Amino acid sequence: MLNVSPRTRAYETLPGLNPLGIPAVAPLPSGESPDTARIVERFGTALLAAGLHNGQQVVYVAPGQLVALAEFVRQDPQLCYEALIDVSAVDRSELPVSDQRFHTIYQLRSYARKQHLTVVCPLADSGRPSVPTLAGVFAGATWPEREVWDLMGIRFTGHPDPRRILMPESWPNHPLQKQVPVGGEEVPFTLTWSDPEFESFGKQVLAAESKPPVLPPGMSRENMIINMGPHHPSTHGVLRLVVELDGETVVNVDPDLGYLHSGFEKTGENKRYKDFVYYTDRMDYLSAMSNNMGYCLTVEKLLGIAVPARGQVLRVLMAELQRLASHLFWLSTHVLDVSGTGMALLMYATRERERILDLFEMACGARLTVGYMRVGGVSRDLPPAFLGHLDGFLRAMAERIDDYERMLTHGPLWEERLRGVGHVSREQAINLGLTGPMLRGSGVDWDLRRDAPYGGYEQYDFKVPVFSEGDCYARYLLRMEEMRQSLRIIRQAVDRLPDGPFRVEDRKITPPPRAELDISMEALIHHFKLMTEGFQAPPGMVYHGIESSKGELGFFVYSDGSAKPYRLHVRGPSFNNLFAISNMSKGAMLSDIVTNIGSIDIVLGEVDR
Amino acid sequence: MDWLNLIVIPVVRSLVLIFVLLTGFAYLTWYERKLLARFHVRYGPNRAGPKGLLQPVADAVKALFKEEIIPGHVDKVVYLLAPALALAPALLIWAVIPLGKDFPAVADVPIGFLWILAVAGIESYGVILAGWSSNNNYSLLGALRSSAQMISYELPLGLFLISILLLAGDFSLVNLAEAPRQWWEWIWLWIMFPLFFICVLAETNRSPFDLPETENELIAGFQTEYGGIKFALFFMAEYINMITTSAIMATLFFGGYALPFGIGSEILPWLGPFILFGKVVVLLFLFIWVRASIGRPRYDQLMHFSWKTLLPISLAYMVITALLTVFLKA
Amino acid sequence: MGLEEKLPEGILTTQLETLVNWSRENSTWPLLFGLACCAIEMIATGSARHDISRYGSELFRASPRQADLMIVSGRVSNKMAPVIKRLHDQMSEPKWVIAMGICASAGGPFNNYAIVQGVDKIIPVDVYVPGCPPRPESLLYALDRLRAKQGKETFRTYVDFKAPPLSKQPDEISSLESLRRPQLA
Amino acid sequence: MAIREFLKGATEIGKAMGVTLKALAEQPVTTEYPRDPVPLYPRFRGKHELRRYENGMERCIGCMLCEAACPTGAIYVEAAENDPQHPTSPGERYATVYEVNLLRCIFCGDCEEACPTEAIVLGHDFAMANYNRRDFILTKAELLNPGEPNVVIRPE
Repeated sequence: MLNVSPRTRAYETLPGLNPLGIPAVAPLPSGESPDTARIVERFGTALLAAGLHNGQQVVYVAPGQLVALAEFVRQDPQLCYEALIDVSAVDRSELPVSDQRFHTIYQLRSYARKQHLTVVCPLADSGRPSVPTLAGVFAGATWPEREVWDLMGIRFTGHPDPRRILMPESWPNHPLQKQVPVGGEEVPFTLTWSDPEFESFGKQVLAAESKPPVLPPGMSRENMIINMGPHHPSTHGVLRLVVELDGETVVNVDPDLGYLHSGFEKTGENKRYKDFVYYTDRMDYLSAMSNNMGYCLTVEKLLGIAVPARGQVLRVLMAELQRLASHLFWLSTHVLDVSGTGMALLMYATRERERILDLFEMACGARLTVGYMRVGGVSRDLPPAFLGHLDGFLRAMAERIDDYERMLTHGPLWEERLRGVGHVSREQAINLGLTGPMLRGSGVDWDLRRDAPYGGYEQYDFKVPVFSEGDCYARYLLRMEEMRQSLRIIRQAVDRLPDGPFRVEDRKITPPPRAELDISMEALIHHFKLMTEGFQAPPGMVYHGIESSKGELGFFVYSDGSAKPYRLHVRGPSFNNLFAISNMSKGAMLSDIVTNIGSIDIVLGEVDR
Repeated sequence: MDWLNLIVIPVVRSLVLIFVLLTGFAYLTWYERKLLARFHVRYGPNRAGPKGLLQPVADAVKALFKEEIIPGHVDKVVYLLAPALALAPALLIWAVIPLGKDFPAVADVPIGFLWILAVAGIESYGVILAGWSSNNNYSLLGALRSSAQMISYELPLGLFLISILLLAGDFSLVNLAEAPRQWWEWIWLWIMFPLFFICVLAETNRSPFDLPETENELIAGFQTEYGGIKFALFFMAEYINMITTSAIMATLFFGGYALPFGIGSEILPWLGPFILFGKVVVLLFLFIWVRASIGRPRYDQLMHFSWKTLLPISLAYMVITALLTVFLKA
Repeated sequence: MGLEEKLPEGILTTQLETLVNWSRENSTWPLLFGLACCAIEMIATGSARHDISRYGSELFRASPRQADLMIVSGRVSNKMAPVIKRLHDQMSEPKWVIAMGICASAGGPFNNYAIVQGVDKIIPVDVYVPGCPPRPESLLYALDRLRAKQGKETFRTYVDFKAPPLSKQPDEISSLESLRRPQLA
Repeated sequence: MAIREFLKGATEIGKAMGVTLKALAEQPVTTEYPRDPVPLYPRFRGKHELRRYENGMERCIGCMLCEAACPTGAIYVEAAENDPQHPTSPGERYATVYEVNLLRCIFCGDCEEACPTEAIVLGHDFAMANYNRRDFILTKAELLNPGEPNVVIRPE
């Protein structure tokens, strides 16, 4: 097979990078933004570097100062970074640097001041890389740090729960380390069928492996222990919850993830930038458009390109349709969980969702995994009949939402099941790093579409619903209102849809139109280059979050200048939101766990990635 | 010819009744699937036979020819006994339900009413034993829920029945169905019908009170470890219970086999069973309609509703009925 | 198996076979079991628009003891593989498996360390469905193919099955079938 | 008070039952799939097809761009020089082997986007289920002769 994109890294041709490796940040001690200046003022030369990088505030800090820094930025009234959004790590062993193999990277958020801060912590080289845990400062760090330990092999000293989280306990390595191979097998074609290696495909039947279950820490066999999942109708996929029950009252819940771990991040490191768009579809498979958009915006930020107006509006239009579809699916599964299989609303909501999927099929040629957006715009313009169909749908939809509300909102059984269940207070929500409806349902007025606008969202007029009750009923009302607001945004997008190109005209990033191929040699060369090598991104790192239907969907790309991301990390909203399940469910009834899972609105593809 | 009246005729009647009931069960599943499908704006089964009419046959034959698994960790005797124990009471109740003027019940015992209450009480044993013998946490939880639920709802149900008894003044269902009633009696009865229906839903484990077998929480509740024909028996018990309770409700509230205002019952007495059948079908529609429209309560809320709302109401209802009976009827 | 082991051979058996196969075709209850993207399309197949209930298959059973058909809908991770194997073991015969989507069939785009490259490495698969994810109609078509297969099965010889001529002739399903169905003496 | 709430609950339940009753009167939205044709939109991406020119020449020139563009490595192409007397394709080269592994393909459409001669297209056939893993490798013969004659799809 043709070796598509050889692993030549751009640093081989780019001399004189900052010795710290990538990215280069401003030297001490000035700092560049008020926030980094404030941090430099406090920590001085104890910091390694601080400044702006790709428009983001970045602070480099040694492991010894990490906890102090975290506490400082959290408590300092001028900074007030109250939430830890994400933790990730980079293995730099394939970069031309000799020291500090691992960096851990923290994304912090200030809701009050609408600021974002990236903290990078280079670890000392040793056989067992370790860094102090931030779980004591931000409770939301617990799971992301477990994930880093599991996939990258970095120990967090003092971590309250240092188990693996995604891979099986017995897994031999930490898969995201660079020396670990991607794995998988050769794709068979007819000439390889006779190969004895391929002969065995599809004929290996293993014996069932049955191991005695391991009791999670903090549970006792005095009470009844039940295993919900990984095969359970209402865990929305393959989540496993070990539940300790006293009668029907929940004493303890321990989620066990990883049953759908598909190695997205490792795969992303071995695919060209354009190829990974299709993988993002399959991550949160209920909102493929939002995922596409988040990923493309991140790469565009790295490349420093701006999408033409029509492309932007098309993206917003599709993303909001997707939010609607995702919320409709949430509604139907939530109703299914709470009310049982016979409930007709389940079918009504999926019926309307089918119409959205039809619209997607019209525009993109696929129903679910659309792959519509591209770095630099969208893949195709709208087909002629699209807007007419959309209009019909929008008209019908507004009435349908009223119908749903008529069946549920004031229904005594529905209210009883949801009111006061799964309560999350404002402080908890921030501290646990929850995002999206989980955050807004607890009274934090934060929506990335409004507060950190991307993709042209600042031009739309919409309301961000906020409820302060923090229970499942508040989140239900919130999502219903979000559906209405999405309808509003879609109408505005249709009204303002400008003419013009739908993707950037830069031939280095988007392929030339087909008509040019026959007449222009240059276009043909660009086409060939793009299809074989893809495009190179400048070295550096970038984090970008968007408001997907489930919360903040963040992509972190660490580029070494080649055509593939050196490290790609995804901050799945469901992953962080699901962390709240044990807090929400303790002391509640067994049925409430089901309600809570539905109310968090998880998608396992995104939780496990 | 005593033995003929005592043994042969009841046996024949029972056999006919059981046959009718089993067919009724089979077509109730078809009815439910089709009707639910229409509530869901889809078609429902239509591959097996015209309009899917042979669907129940396919289900039955398939279940019959499934491999019978008895899991290693169960209590075998009880595990096998439980489905039978669940099904038997559902059939037994029919012994006392009057079908028509010329088609009296298998046994028109003077204490038909008590028979129903007594036999319905056995029902929960099948469920409890199934849950316990399965040796599975989900089954156990399902069984516990089921027993608590049945006991809680039997109380208001019993009190409502007593009120009806007070109005009718007779234990025999035949007399009950035929007893002439005044207009205010009917209205008073029908006021109570929705509450009675709620109790019946809980008693038959039907949605929205299907907590013992909630798929979304307990996999399949007490039936989790049952497959093949054993599972079919539980299925059968549930659906025959639906038919049974519908027939009882039709008898108690809607005049059983008689047409309203006494039309036609003298002219066409053989219509009785068909009229009853029609009423049962309408009531079954109600079951399915409720299933399509209303969500489930939580388990503790179900209990609260029974003890804190239904029980006081049924007590008050009984007292008022007693007073009404004394002052208006006497 | 159930009753059929005890039946004598003859015309009656053939008739009975036809009846039993017909009933199995029309009453295949799937296991309520979703993995990834394909699970969403599987749910869509059950929804009003596509309506799997027309085949009598809308009774998705959550308990493997009551299910006849396992639709492996999505990628199977290494952590999930033993669970799927176990669920398949818990289903009672006769049981069928549809590998829905390319991840379940062959690993699909996830050619990496985490995903089992085809669920047929763990359990025998009757019908593979390409598509990522397959349209609901694609799954319905697979169900049709499965029905064709069910209709050809016999009590005695599950082994000699040849697919009916639909779009192309499959190879003789030999080794896979013999692994699953014990040959009767 | 309690009674009022009770009645309010009852009316809400009544409303919910009204919605379902309204639906009972509606016509089902189901598409009877095998009997009725499935509504497909022109851009739908299904089974692959290789196209020819009107004179019967193959469009594929064996450039392997599709193989390079495929995100999952599901396409395999081997090219050879055309015989000048009996050319298979109008170009210098043609594909001797052209195979698609359907069980690795994610139907993303990158191959048709990459193809400079619009030789490979994703058709509308979605009924691809089969019994054996080996049947999912589409060879060149199958790709060139799909069930229905080559349709011109999507020269966008």
